[in-house]
Amino acid sequence: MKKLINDPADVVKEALRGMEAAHPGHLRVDHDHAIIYRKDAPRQGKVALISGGGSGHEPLHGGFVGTGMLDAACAGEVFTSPVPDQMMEATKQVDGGAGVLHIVKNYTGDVMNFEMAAEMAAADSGIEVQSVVTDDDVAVQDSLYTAGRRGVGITVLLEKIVGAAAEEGRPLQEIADLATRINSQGRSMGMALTSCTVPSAGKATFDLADNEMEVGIGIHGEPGRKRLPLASAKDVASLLVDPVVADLPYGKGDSVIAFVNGMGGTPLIELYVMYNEVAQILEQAGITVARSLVGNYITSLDMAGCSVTLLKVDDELVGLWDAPVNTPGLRWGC
Amino acid sequence: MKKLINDPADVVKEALRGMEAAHPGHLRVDHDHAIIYRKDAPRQGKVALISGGGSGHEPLHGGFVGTGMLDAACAGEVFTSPVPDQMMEATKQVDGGAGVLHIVKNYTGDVMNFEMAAEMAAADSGIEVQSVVTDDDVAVQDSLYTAGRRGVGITVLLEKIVGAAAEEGRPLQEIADLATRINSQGRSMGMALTSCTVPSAGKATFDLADNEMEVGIGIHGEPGRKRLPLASAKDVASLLVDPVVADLPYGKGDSVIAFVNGMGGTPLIELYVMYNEVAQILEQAGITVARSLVGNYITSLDMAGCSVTLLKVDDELVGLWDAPVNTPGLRWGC
Amino acid sequence: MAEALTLDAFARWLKQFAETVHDNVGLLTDLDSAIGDADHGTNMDRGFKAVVSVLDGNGFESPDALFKKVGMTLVSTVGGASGPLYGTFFLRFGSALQGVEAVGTQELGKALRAGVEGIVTRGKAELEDKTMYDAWAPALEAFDRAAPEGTAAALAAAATAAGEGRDATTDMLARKGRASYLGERSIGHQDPGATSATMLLESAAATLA
Amino acid sequence: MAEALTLDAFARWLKQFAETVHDNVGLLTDLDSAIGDADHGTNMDRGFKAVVSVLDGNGFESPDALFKKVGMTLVSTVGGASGPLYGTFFLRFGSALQGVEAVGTQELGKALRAGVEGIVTRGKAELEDKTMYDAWAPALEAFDRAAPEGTAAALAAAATAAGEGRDATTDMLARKGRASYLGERSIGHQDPGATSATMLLESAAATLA
Ligand SMILES: Nc1ncnc2c1ncn2[C@@H]1O[C@H](COP(=O)(O)OP(=O)(O)O)[C@@H](O)[C@H]1O
Ligand SMILES: Nc1ncnc2c1ncn2[C@@H]1O[C@H](COP(=O)(O)OP(=O)(O)O)[C@@H](O)[C@H]1O
Ligand SMILES: [Mg+2]
Ligand SMILES: [Mg+2]
Ligand SMILES: [Mg+2]
Ligand SMILES: [Mg+2]
Repeated sequence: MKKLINDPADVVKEALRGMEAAHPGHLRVDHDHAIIYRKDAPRQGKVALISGGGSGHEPLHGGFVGTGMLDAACAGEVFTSPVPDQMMEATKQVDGGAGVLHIVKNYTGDVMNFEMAAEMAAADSGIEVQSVVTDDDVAVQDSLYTAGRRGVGITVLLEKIVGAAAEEGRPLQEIADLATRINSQGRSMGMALTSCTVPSAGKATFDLADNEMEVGIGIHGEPGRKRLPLASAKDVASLLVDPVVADLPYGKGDSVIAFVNGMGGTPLIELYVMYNEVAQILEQAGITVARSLVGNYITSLDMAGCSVTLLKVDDELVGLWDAPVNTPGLRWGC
Repeated sequence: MKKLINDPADVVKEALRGMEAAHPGHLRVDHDHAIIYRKDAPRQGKVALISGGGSGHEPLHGGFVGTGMLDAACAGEVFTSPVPDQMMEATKQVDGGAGVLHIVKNYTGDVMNFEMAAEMAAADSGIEVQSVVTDDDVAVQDSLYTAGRRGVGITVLLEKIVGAAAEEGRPLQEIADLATRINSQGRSMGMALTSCTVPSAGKATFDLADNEMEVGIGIHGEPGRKRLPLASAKDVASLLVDPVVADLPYGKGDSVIAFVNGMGGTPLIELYVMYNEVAQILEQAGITVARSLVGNYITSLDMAGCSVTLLKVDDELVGLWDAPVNTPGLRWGC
Repeated sequence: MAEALTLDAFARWLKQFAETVHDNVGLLTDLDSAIGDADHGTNMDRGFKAVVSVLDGNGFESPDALFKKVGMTLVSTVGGASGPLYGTFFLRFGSALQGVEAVGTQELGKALRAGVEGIVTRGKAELEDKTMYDAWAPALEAFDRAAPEGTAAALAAAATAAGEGRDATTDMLARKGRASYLGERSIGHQDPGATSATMLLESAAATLA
Repeated sequence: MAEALTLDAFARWLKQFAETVHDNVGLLTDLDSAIGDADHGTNMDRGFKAVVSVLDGNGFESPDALFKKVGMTLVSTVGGASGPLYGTFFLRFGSALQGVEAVGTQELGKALRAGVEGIVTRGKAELEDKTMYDAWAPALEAFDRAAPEGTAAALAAAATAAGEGRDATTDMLARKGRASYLGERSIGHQDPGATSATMLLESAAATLA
């Protein structure tokens, strides 16, 4: 394992110290609870947004704390959902009287831990909590009898857009409905050229030959749905975009935010090559790209690979996307 | 070689198409010359900033084109300096009557190609051109009889700060002097956990065993000054920061911008772990961190590793650093 | 009938399991690498290390107080899927012992059942979803069947049945948890949670009789 | 004295070199991987492919026009260190032939020297800096020494001397170009630019006699 770390057991703790040191004007970190707060939380009268999940997906979620996005992020161990105590504590700290939205990615562990937190918060403090569970990964079969689809790329876009709506002062129910709508209008699919290595495991989660890739992977180094021979950027783009477009489906005349995301070990030059292919496929399908995002935003440690997320948007969503945001990971307009 | 690309010969061309598609509101790309322009260039009366170099260092330089930073970036082939025609063309296109500053990283090829461009531009068009050559890499011995030090991390900070000064309308000579001063107050050092792979070469530039790292590497996949056993983040931080601090030297009471940069294949979580160590070393040395930057900004394709850059700053430089910037790679204040 | 189980015996059970988990971090994580995210070993190890230090640092009035504390500790330190599942197991296990004077075979069986029902309520797993429930369910049945022969026999039977359930997960197609993302490709791999659950029962058989 | 060199012969030289470079892309890039940035092969190949298409697409009035065009083409397509260096070489080589009626051995020798002086002016390399100049310098001397025996002999001697110079770079510590960043570690590796320069002279020996 080759990583810039000290003891694998300390990675999350030390990264949080690093984040705090690097963003002293913007963030506050509760190291006992591994919670990253917006420096000026709680904001009176504003619905507060909390997210969280296993670490290893940086900048998600801690890097999306700040004006116009999250009020707090709870960091779990690498790829391990945070515990209910964290979400409870964060909920109490950020509530400004207007209630709290929990943004949860659909993984069994995350859902259960957030559920327990919401139950405890309701019993304990009477803070109004609503939850949205993201499940945009079309690589996974959706069914009542399974764990359902994973929450992946849409989480980034949702946190940004819903964050802007919260900043406008909209009430909790409206915020929760908006979040649900965004999730329902977004789809993603990812692939890997290499496995990631979980620090505490010390070796790659799966092995891929030099001429192989995994298609349909998530963001936890879990193997994908199928292993295919290595393909060109053009073919990879089709493998990702086609099932995404077919699933909602997106059609001629639709407007989208197109998000090409790197898995942490993929350099920007390759992501732009990918975006070039994705943009061409969308153009041929008559789908308009209203906005785009290209970069490493929801990652899987050092995995090389990428994912494509499309979110169907209208003027309202585009307006909220364009609204000012000031976080370590996404910043514009202020 | 595992990369999200098509034909290795087309990587740069296609990445430029992707950049153009991803940033339609901000950038304009001349594909014949592989030049990325700020959409509103030329700006009358403003000194124009041009940089350029081999590709493979993204977001540098194309990702730093925009308000408050570069007016144009010339993209060479991967790790190959652009040709004089590109710099000449860019110089003509961006000059707004106040002259043009060429920002050149100190590599034999870059220096020679920019020199030829400046000679040609002077002969051809009478545009006033000044050049600054960055050479901040303390891993390399500086001497009159060598190629001198490489230009690395300081280039990012310089482009930002000088870009802000140009935006203020300062004259060319002042801009050039400021650039020289910044370069003289900045030092860097880098290391690699893995080699990068040049697409056209198809295999790693050098081989590192699982328990080895290269210290003193540049950004072109060139091997470093020494190969050492893999070390902890804490020890790596010392290996990088100590020679940097000793070189200028930086001392008690100095204020710096501290920049922890990833080489392209290193995820953010590790860079924050590194920043935590760097911040502690600086604190112990009595050096104040006025501002910090943590992320993959001047990369070496898919190389895993990092570099540390320190720039000694005063209030003027901090003010210029804080000034609005709007580029794909760095954005704040607007 | 055997002696009632003591607080000391319960602590020995948990400590023995903590040791077993620690010795098998690699195994559990490897199983989780194949069909999950390579953290089940470290998750369990983190949680049960915390449990041991809670046991070492506190005196408990009663088994139910002890197990509720264990459950809370797991919920607060493990995270992931196994944290709420094992946490809920021990919380319910403890609740079932509330007010119980002497924990004999029958009471132990009831507590185990309450704990497993907690797991099902939380995780909504069904039989053959390829989860820890596939070890727990046959274990409960085996326990009840052997209960007339006393605690030792019942726990031994439960542990054996859990092991068979664990082994049976190998051929199942996962429908819950992370392994479900693999679809058909989950077949052929043993479930990590069923593996740790079996160890928990094996530790019980070794310490609670 | 031998015949004067024709435009056709010069074109054959450049095409033969282009072919040699193309066949040796891997070798040149491997050499550059060891002490540089793994692009010398592709740089040269890109440049000389462009040269060949310029040669195929144009008629030239005179050798100096041809070589200036070759130099400009290299400057405009290669980039890196080798672009300006080889570009300047051919620009100066062409200039030296300006107004020359018939290119005999002496004129060729002068042109080579002018080209190499261009390389030195651009790159400021000195002997034993471990650059292409370490192949060029002994080649010029050998050429002049053998010049009385005619073009063929002079070029053959130059190519041989270049090869010896190239081989000698292996033991040198680099002081110019990227290899200089390696310090002591540059010792033991042959310089890529000296290797391509030797090939250029070998191609000349094979085609210009
Ligand atoms: N819905 C569920 N019901 C019961 N057990 C489950 C469920 N989901 C997952 N599990 C169990 O949890 C185990 C994985 O635990 P762990 O790796 O610690 O958590 P995570 O999956 O969050 O990384 C699986 O092997 C399985 O036995
Ligand atoms: N200052 C110099 N003078 C002469 N030759 C040089 C100089 N610097 C580099 N070279 C030559 O250039 C070669 C490298 O060329 P190339 O790899 O194409 O460019 P780059 O070093 O920019 O990647 C070296 O092997 C060396 O022979
Ligand atoms: Mg997990
Ligand atoms: Mg090069
Ligand atoms: Mg797991
Ligand atoms: Mg080179």
